[in-house]
Formats: sequence, C-alpha cells, structure tokens
Amino acid sequence: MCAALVLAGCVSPAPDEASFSDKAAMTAGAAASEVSTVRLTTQLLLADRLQRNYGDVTISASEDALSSVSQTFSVVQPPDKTSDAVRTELEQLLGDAEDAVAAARIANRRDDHPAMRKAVHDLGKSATQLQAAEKKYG
Amino acid sequence: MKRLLGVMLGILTAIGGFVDIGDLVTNAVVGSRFGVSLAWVVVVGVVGICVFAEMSGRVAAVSGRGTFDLVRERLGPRAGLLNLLASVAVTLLTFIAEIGGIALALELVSGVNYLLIVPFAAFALWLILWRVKFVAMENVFGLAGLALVVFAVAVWQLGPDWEQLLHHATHPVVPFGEGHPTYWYYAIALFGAAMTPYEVFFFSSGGVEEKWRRKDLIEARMNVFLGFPLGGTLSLAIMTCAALVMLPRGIEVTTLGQVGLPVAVALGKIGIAFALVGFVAATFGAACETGLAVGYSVAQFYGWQWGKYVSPARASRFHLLILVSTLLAVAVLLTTVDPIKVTEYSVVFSAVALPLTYFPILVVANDPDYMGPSVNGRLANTLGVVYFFILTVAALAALPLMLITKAGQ
Amino acid sequence: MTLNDLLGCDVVTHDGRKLGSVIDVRLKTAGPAEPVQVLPFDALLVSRRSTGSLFGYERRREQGPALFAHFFRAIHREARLVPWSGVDQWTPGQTVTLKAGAAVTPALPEA
Amino acid sequence: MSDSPDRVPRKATGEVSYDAALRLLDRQVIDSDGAFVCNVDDLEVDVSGTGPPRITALLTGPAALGPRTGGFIGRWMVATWRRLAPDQDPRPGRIDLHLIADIDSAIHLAVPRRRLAELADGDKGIDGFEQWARSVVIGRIPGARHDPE
Repeated sequence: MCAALVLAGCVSPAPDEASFSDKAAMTAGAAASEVSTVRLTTQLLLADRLQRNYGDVTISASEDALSSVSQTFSVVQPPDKTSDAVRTELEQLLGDAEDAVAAARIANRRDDHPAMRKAVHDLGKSATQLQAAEKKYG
Repeated sequence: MKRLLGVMLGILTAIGGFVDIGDLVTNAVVGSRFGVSLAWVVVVGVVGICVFAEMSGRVAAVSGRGTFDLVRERLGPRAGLLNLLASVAVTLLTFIAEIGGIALALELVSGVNYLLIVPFAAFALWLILWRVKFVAMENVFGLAGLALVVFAVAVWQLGPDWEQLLHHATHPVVPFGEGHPTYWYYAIALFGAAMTPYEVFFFSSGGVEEKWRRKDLIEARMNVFLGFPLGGTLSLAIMTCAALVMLPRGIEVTTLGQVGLPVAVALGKIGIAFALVGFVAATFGAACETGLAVGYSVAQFYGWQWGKYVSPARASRFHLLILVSTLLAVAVLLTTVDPIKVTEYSVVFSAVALPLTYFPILVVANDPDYMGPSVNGRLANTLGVVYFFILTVAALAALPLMLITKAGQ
Repeated sequence: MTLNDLLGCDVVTHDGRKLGSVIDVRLKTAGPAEPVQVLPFDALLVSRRSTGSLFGYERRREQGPALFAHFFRAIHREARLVPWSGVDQWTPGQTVTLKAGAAVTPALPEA
Repeated sequence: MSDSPDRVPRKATGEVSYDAALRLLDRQVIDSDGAFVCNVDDLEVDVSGTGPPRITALLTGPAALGPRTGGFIGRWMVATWRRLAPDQDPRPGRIDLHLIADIDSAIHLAVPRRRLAELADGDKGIDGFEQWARSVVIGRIPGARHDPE
C-alpha cells in the first residue's frame, strides 16, 4: 500500500519532448480547474449565494493547489529547445493565474465588489488561456 | 403504529447513513470528470451492497454471529488472520478519511484550519463511542444525514435536459481527454465507495447487538432494500450536480468545498447550510461506524466481549481498540496528509478487500448448520455468485489500474 | 495432547501408501439429548489437500451454491473417512498409521 | 441467548456426531449470562485409558492459538504471552466439557464467566488481557462502569 502511495505521488523528470508536453498539458488543465473554481466561488460570493467562510476556505485551497501545481511544473527538466518555448509560455500563464487568484482572494476578504467583478473577468481570461494551452500541448 | 414508525425510522436512517466521505468525494470527482458516464457503476454497487448486507444481516439474525466470528470459523486462524489484518487496515484507512472529512466539513463552517479541528473532532467522536447507545447514535446521524437530499433538490433546480442526461447515463462513452484505464480505475473507486466493507461489519454486528431474531428480518430487509437504493440516489445526485456545474467549467473536484459548490449555484446560502449539515452528519456517522467496525472485527476474531450494550469496563479490550484507533487516526491526520487523497485510496482498497469477507459470508449463508431453513434461496445464490465474480475481477484489477493511471491522474 | 497435534498429520496405510492428511476428526456424542461430557474420536477425515476443507463441501451433500460445491468437491474428490478403530498408531504432530484392512470409505455420503 | 428459539440447537437437530474442526474449533464461547468469554482456540485430547482418544476440554489463549496460527506470527504470539503472563510456566486457559450447556452456532456454558477461574485449574489465560486493559486503561476513564445512554 505504501509503495502504491509513493509511486502515485512521484513526478518523474520528463525524458523526452512528448512526455514534457504531456506534463505541460496536465499542468495547464489542473491550473485551469483551480482558476475556474476561484472564479465560480467569487461569482457566488458576489451574488450573496455562498457563506463567507465557505468561500474563503475554498479559495485558499485552490490558491494552495495552484501554487503547488505551478511549483511542480517549474522543476521539470525541459529536454530540448521546443520544450523551452512551451515552458516559458506556460510559466507566464501560471504566473498570471496566480496573480489573478491572489487578487480575487484579497478582494473577497475585503468584500470589495468592484474588485471582485474585475477578478471574475481576469480569472475568466486566465482560465480560457490555460484551457487553450492544455488543448495545444495535449 | 409504533412498529410502522420504527420501520420508517430505520429506512430514513439507512438513507441518511448510506453516504460517507468516500461517496461524497468519489461521486463528485467522477461527475466532474466523467459526467454521468459512470452512473451505472453506482447502480451495480448499490445492488451489490443490498445482496451482501441482506445476506450478512440474515446470517447475523439467525446464527447470532458477527462477520469476523464466521471468517475465522471458515478460514481457520492462519488465513483468517491475514484476512483480518487486510480488512482492518482498510477500515482504519476509511476511519482516518472520515475523521478528516469531519474536520474539513467543520473548516467550511467555521473557517478554522482543519488541522486545528482534528483533535477536537476525534475527542467528540471518542466520547460518543464511549457513552452513547448504538440506536441513538445511528438515528441522530442517519436523520441529519438526510440533509444531503439538498443535492437532489439542486439537480432538479438546475433543470437539466433529463432526456440527454439519461442518454449519457445509459450510453456511456469515455469523455474526451480521459483514457480507458482512468475510466475503469474510477469505476472501481465508485464501486468500492458504494460497497465499503465496514458497512457490512457494522450492519451485521449491529444486528447481533440489537439481538435480531428471524421476525426482525423483514424490518432489516426493508432497511436494506429501500434505504440503500434511496441512499444510492443521493450518491447519483451528488454526481449529477458535479456533472452539470463543474464539468462544463473544466473544474476537477479535489476538495470537499468543491463538492458543495453546485448546491450554492442552484440554491444559494440556504442550500449550502443543508449541505454542510449533511457533510458533518454523514462523516460523523460513518466515523462512528468505522471506529466500531475496527473494534468489532478484532474482538470477534479473538472471541472478546464487544459491543455497546454493555458498560466499557465489561468490554475493556474492545474499547481499548477504539481508543487506540482514534489516537492513531489523529496522529496520521496531523502529518498533514490530504484527507481527500486518503479517501480516494480508501475506496479503492475497499474494493480490493471486499472479496475477503464476502466469500466466507456467502458460504456460511448456505450452511444449514448455521442457518437451518434460512439458507440462501435460488435468487440470493444466483446474485451471490454473480457478485462474487464481479468483486473478484474488481479486486484483482484495482491495483494494476492504480499503478497504470498513477491513481487516476 | 491437543487436537492441533492430530490435524494435518500424514495418514499412511499399513503398507506405507500415503492417503493424505487429517483435515478433521469426527466425534461421537452419547446421544442427541445427552449432556456433552466427553467426546470420543469416531473417525478421521482424510484428504490430499486442505484448501477450503472448513467449508464442509467435501462431506455434506446439501450445501450450495452449486458452483462452489462442484469446485471444492473436485479439489477434495479423494477425501476419505477412516474409522478410528482402523488406526494402528498415532505419532502426534507427524503421522497416523492405519491397520491392515481399515475400512476406508469416501467422505461424501452417497446421494 | 441460550434460550433463543431461532438458533439451531443440537438437541433439536438430533445430531449424534460432531466434526471437531468444522463445528467446535474457533467457535465463540458464551457464558450463562450471555457474555462473550473467548473463542475455542484448540481442544484438549485425552489419550489415557483404553478405547479411542477423547476430547475433554476447550483450550483458549495465545498458547493454544499460536501453534495453530503457525509461522513467525504464531511463535511471536506465544513468546509475548509467556513474557507478559504472571505465572512461571503459564498454560492455556482450559474449560472442561462438563461446563457446556449447549452447542449451536456458539458454545454456551452453564456457568457465568467469573466462576471459570475457580473451576479451571490454574487458569489465568481466559481473562488476563481483559483484566489488564480494564485495570490499566479503560477502568480509569470516568464512566467506564456506566451502561451506555
């Protein structure tokens, strides 16, 4: 059982270009999922359809998950030049996503409606880009 | 009249008690990734748990013996011990997941980090297992667990295209972007979530504690045949909610908070309030059941006094087991292991461990020495053998699929 | 001496042929309504394998499901019943040697 | 529980023989108050006298179960128990067959469990761990002697 847990938790270094872009696609998909969660939660909070604590906990969890996804990707070794381009592009998108999520968290904690509306917009844009990246690399 | 009320109460608690952290998480994860294309597994799982629970309930009522009494009598001390170790390990894993689930649910209520809640939740749980009577415990958590009906209301409120939904459920295809191994891995996880072994240890040991007789069998069967399928409907509602709200947005469920979000979309704050009550009740109830199931299994294997109908001092070893398991669960959770991950592993390992207890029960249910005239009939045996093969295939496929898919990534 | 010293012992005929090992011991009671005082050995159940012998399929006809019954009876198709009167010598934990002409019958009663 | 009409008691089935491993070994032993006492971990065989060997007592405890479990775990079980037992040369718990009232899916004794220690010669094996768990841990927690509410 322990062996299975360890195996499942491992992220092996990508040995070739195909496997690197697979990892990139998976990372983009996972990041898009977290960004969309924060966006949905912010929308619900704006519409007063969700308890504040609940929203707060959900957003924090997504923020943590996003930063762990992004960190895991940043340590994967890109095998060649093509991969370098993919890496640069995705790192950029992940950075934008993390900024948008942080902005949403701050706006939500302050109950700052205009900032929350802006966050919903930014998060939407970030999610769309990440999803497009997932399709492109996958 | 009083009897009818008793039957009603039994069915209601069976519905509310059906869903636990494994069902909550697995159904929402699957709904968010595979839509309703795995709904059929819930149906197969619910029929399976009905077959298994009816059989072990009947064995408990007629022979007065709990599951692990029989496991040892039929497998002998050596194979029986291996079986016990495997089953208890899986039940402990589930127990840890349930306590983690309580803490996560209370985190959503209070905003306090779940790690701070774990010790208090575990203490409250232990106190209940120490002092509260079996029936009271079952009724309170079972009824409060009915709050999860809010997921069914949410599905209705979301107003899906029912015809299309039914079509997707009855003509399952693996969605774009997911591989076949992952599909089957989650099929097994869903099956394990519906048929967790502790449910049967708990159900049959409860029957022995409450001194069921043949005449009580009708009531027990009603609980099983009405309560479990209706409880399974709640599982399907959770899955459908995720399929309707999360899947189109590209959200893969990985936290308990995400499980409840579709309810907020459909019903707002009041809906979430119900969902939270349901989360806490379902996980608390299941934590009680799994904690007791650990004690039941070991005590029955060694012939120790067990049960909640005597004072703790008269079942000291049984209560010592519960105490030690609770402390162990707290220790594991405080390593900051993700309770949702623990849950995902627990349901898959449940599927692996199921045949170990299913097979001896199926044999004993046919043994006239134990059962007299109440041995399995033709239907029970046909279904019993069919499920024996399904369980075996699922158990054998589970670990290879876990390795191939890296646990469903 | 305990029962464990007998279960699993090799069972050998007087001319050294191995019949299998002891999977169970049939005990005699004084009668259905009599209190249990002592339980003398009546017969040995002997089989070449021990797998699944605690399910009882190899010695009872009426028990289902049919599929399991067939399977376990195939495993134990050479299961035999030997009356204790046919036992010559028992070395605890090792072997049971039978007398010449011990009445060895199939463990499964005739249908 | 021994008066339950639902069980299949020996007296009713008219059985005249038992298969020891199938019907007696590993069964639950229940006392005259309905409390669970132990499991049948082995059976005592008396080979003295003429006539066939006879089962004379139920044996229980790690010293009886260990050899049946076998292997490393079985040896470890017996060794641990020897170390923890208060006696110099501890023997397995022994319950004479005379004390059995009836046999159905369990073995029902004619006496309450507290009398077992007096009746069985030198027995400490039946209740040792239970007494330890009660005196060291469970009995010290408030409410241990209350029935559940």
